[in-house]
Amino acid sequence: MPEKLFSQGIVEAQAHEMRTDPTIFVAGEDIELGGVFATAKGLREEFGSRVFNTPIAEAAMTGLAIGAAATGMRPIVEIMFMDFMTVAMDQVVNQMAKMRYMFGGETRLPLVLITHAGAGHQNAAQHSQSLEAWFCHVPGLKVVWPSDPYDGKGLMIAAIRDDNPVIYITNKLALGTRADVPDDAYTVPIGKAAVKREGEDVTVVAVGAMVPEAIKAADAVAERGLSVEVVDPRTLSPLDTDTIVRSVRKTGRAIVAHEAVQFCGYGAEVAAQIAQHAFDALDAPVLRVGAPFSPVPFNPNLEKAWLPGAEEIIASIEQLIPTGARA
Amino acid sequence: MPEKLFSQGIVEAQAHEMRTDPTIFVAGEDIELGGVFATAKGLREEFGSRVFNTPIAEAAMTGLAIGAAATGMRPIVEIMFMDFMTVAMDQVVNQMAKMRYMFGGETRLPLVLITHAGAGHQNAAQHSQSLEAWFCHVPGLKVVWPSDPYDGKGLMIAAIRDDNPVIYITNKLALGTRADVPDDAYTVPIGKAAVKREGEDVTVVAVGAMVPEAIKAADAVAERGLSVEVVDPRTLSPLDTDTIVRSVRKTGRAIVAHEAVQFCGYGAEVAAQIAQHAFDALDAPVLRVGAPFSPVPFNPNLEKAWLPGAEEIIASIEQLIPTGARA
Amino acid sequence: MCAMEPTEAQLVEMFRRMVRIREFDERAGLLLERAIVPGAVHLYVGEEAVAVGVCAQLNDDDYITSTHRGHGHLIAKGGDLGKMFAEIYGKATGYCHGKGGSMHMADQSLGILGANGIVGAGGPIAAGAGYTCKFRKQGQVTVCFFGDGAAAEGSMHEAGNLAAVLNLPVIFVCENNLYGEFAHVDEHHAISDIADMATGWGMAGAVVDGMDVLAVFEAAGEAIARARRGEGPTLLECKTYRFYDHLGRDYGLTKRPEDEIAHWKARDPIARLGTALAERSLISAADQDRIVEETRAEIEAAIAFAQESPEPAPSALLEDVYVPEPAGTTNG
Amino acid sequence: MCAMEPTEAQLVEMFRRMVRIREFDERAGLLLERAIVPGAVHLYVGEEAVAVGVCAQLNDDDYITSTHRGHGHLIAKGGDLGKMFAEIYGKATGYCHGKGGSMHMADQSLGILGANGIVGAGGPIAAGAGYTCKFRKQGQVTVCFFGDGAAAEGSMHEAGNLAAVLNLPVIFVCENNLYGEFAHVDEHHAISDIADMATGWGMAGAVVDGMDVLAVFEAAGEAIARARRGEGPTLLECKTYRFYDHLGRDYGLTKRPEDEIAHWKARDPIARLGTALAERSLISAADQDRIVEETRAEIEAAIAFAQESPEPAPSALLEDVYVPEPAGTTNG
Ligand SMILES: Cc1ncc(C[n+]2csc(CCOP(=O)(O)OP(=O)(O)O)c2C)c(N)n1
Ligand SMILES: Cc1ncc(C[n+]2csc(CCOP(=O)(O)OP(=O)(O)O)c2C)c(N)n1
Ligand SMILES: [Mg+2]
Ligand SMILES: [Mg+2]
Repeated sequence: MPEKLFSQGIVEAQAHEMRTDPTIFVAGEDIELGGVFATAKGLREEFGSRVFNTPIAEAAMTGLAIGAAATGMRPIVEIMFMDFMTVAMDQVVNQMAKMRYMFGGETRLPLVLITHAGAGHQNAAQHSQSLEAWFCHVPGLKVVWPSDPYDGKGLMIAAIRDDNPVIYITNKLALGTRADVPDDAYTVPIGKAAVKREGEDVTVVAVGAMVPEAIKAADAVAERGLSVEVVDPRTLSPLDTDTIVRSVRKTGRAIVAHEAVQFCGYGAEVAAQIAQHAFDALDAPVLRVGAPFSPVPFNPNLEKAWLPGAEEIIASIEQLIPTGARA
Repeated sequence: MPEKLFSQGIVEAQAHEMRTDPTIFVAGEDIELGGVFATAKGLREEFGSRVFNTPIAEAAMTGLAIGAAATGMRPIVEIMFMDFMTVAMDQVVNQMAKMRYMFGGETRLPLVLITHAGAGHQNAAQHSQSLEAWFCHVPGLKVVWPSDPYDGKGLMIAAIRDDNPVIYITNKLALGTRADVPDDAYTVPIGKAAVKREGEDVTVVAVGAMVPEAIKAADAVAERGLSVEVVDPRTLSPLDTDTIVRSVRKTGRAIVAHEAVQFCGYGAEVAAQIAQHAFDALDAPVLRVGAPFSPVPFNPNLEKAWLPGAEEIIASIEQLIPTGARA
Repeated sequence: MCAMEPTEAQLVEMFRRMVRIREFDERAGLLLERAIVPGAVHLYVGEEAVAVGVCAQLNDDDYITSTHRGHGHLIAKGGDLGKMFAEIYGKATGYCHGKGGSMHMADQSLGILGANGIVGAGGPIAAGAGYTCKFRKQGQVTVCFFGDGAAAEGSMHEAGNLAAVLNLPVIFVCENNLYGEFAHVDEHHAISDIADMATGWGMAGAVVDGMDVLAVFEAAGEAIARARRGEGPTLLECKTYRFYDHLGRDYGLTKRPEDEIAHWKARDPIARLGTALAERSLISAADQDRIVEETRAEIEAAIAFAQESPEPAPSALLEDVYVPEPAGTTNG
Repeated sequence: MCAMEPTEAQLVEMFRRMVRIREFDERAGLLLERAIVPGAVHLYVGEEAVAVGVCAQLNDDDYITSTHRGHGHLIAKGGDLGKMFAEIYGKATGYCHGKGGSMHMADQSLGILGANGIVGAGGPIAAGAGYTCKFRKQGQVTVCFFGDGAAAEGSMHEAGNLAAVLNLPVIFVCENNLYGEFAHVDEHHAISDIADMATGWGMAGAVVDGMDVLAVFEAAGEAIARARRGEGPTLLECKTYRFYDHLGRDYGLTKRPEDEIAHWKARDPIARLGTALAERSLISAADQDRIVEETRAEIEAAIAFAQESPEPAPSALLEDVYVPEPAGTTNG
């Protein structure tokens, strides 16, 4: 399997679907150049006017997707930074998510809104947020967040083929990572979590960029003889609770990790579900790893301190299973 | 103490503060008529041009509050239905919440954004939402939601006096309820939960309109000899975790109830915190009562089925302590 | 339908549809007042010429987006009265199977993409439907109805600008009824003609007498024809007036000046067309009365249908959130 | 400062400030290119006449809102170069104590309400500051700088409309530099003059040569004087050009036409004012060179200050989220 950039897999997914379905179009700010995160690189060259720039108007861009989808197209629209979703919230939440239900099931909106989240590039408070929890709180939306290039391509194809509006989130820094990605089309099913690493002692449920961090943490504590299971929900909504609960029932301990601010973050939902559905199997409280309660600072050291990662996950593992406490 | 409408207490709070602080103004759609929920009734008559209508432009209205607050005013702006906050999300989340931090602590934004939430009036999917969880996920905002007229007045005065942006949420249906409210000015402190009813067997943490429902539930199960403690956070952010955890440590059982959709709702955070911080004291899993995963339907029967309330809280209590299971 | 001069048949049909809207909303207002139907109902009475004049130029496969004050748009585009009343009653046979109510009716088969409870939100969606029209190259167009108050929302500006840049076949029809909720349009805008926003959006703009269905028909016809030819969007402002209050017949929150109401009622669009039709000997006064009677019968039948219709099944609560239905309940 | 004709002192000061912006951003661009400073830096080089011409008409107690391309606005309004570079370096001595960076500088003491990373978001905030100005009745005004691309955002429309309705002393200054990110203004708008949006907002609109600081000074002076007199807002479009790429000096994503760049560089606002000043014998070429040299020294001193300044303390991470500081950490 050829090694590819995460972003390249996303491009391939769109190109593959566009070749067979003429109703797909791709729109966004500077998308003709491939988008500033390169997730549409080369599409303009191959697909011409089906890939087009829009004015800087996130509400209208989202409405463009909605209205086009409601009338038979399958739009893919990019909202560059996830922070800019704020400009489009009415369209996403009151229109896109509700039209089908509100109109009695007569409307369908097969569209993908792709957006890029996360800190770590010193772009400060308004270009670094991870706001996935908001969208998961809204019935009618599906929310996916692939953590590696393979899932990135497969989930994009699944999202395009899905007849519902799908919010497709990437982590900006992850887009520059590489891994083996097949050339042909394949799907990663929406609604299925993946066990990214098997283990026995503690389950780490990790979202997006925290998946590789959790794996790093697992490697690190493996030296202590601890075996960590890493579960990646991949689809945040609807959540595959079964896979998570099954894992925690096996390990008896759980940590939920995401980059977003911890308070009222997605991890709260996962933790609450684990604490409820695996209550009798838990040997320790469910811990959460997430960002502290502040906007993202610009200064690189502060930003690094803000960003959760392997270190914080390891600390949580230590808290659950102190060194020496284990036979 | 005279009995007053919930909305009247909110009016009095504003009037009281406006009499001594000329920098306070009140703006909103049709606010000169008192606002469609009457929370500004009579203010125009007393305060003239300090109470003024705006065009229908929630982003600009929110920016009006931000820019005015940053330059020395203490604005109160109404975003009529909480669903319309979606139109103003960038201003609320990227501007209002972050300016102080992002600018190194040199800005202060003493403003109140008042908005009205909740279903039950057959206004369907776009006029019925409770979106408090979103705002609690955003550092830099304070979020309050009083559940009775006394707290309503006291929290409004506290919100106006607070030097931070405060999102003040009411439940639309509650605004028409009455209770004793003092004529003079008093504050209910931001950041302090209230035990609205003491009990020994199970703690119900209830938000907004679910507080009276929890009390109803408590009354109902009292006949079975069960004693329910009802805790009202009042301030959703920052959350008074101590009061909640203390209660649950006493009762050993907890239910978290709110009207919002359960998945990724505010209750997830509360449940996760209880499950973590009262882990050893819990006799049963923490249960949540919230709306099911759908938009709010129009049909009154469906809407009633959608709405959580005393019935669901009672069912959860029964689940935690089945009839007959108790000595 | 796209000639500038309406045919006789069109004239008669326009008269009939205006009457249908009038009678429908008179009854809907009463039903709300008597608390027979739940929720909120915004009446289109007085504004009939706008929806009817515009929609008379549309085909079934053209699209419209509608507003909270949307009954008139639906009826003008051919909506089914029974399904409408059933929806207002919240019944299973309603347009949205009881889940939308008065403010959220849609009929995909007629290109009615849906009424909207969020002021200004239809603009972006109309741009999207306009994109589909452009893509298909079959001369379809999209009409976006919106209010004078809505013109202050950023979403309308974004949509107008986007439609102009992408040269989409979208007609933005502003129903300037002098009020946004209870505030006069002068409290919403510093301009006297919303049509002037066209200058900033980069499209043609025009003001038309929204109480004169023939004027609306003509102006809409031109704009729609241009759009069909690929010559881009238009902003058409129709000056009109709602005879009743913002919500229902009399919400009681405030009163508009009596002379203002009288001034506009004197220009009642139905009476006006009726007079013209009688003068041209197209429909006599007696025939007009007959149309009103027939319409009333239609309305009563529709209401009866609504009343007799079943409530939605309890299982409907969790249906149609997604497609296809997920196996179990999603996310609890 | 609000006469139409600039005084000699004003002319010299405008020249100096334009040079200061130029030299500042030339160095900032290099620092970014060499990865000496983190984050994103948007250069104002080429557009100096806009900020300087406008701000020369402002007092310290007037307000401005700024954009992601904000260094020029800060310097024009009197910003401190040391605090600016320190902020770009992320140091504790910077304007935001290292928490904002290039895109988020503010100076409340100079009425600089803050640069903004969200395109179009400054509009509503400027309206709010304008409300304060109106409330105080002391002739203060607020200037909102925004880009041609930003003019497509709904927030700008809402703000313009609101400012007109409330008759606020706000001057909306559109810096039309022909591009929004990498796309030409024609891909953002169907109109050739953003100033035409004033028609829809309901305020005066004017186009001015943004490469001519004297023209900007004059047009801004008129608009500001009107605002100070309580005659409401204005939209002023300044036609200008950025000599470098959207982000940094050369982002490498796309190239603008060479002849376009040459055309605009030939109208370099600093050279242009320099020539005029030399012709009027106000500042000789030699003295101009001296000003540039002095400015460079200032810049180097500011950079040295930034470099030598300390990093923020780790404790800063959780400070200044709220006021006053909460006792412990809020919400974990
Ligand atoms: C975003 C948003 N803000 C406010 C409202 C409340 N609201 C409902 S109708 C209305 C007035 C709309 O005025 P206009 O657009 O002129 O339409 P009209 O009612 O006159 O037909 C308002 C403010 C809303 N539904 N949505
Ligand atoms: C709401 C929002 N959408 C998109 C962006 C990404 N972005 C940053 S600058 C820019 C271009 C802005 O163009 P313009 O307003 O003309 O300002 P200029 O950069 O030319 O000074 C864009 C699209 C953003 N920061 N905010
Ligand atoms: Mg109106
Ligand atoms: Mg530009």
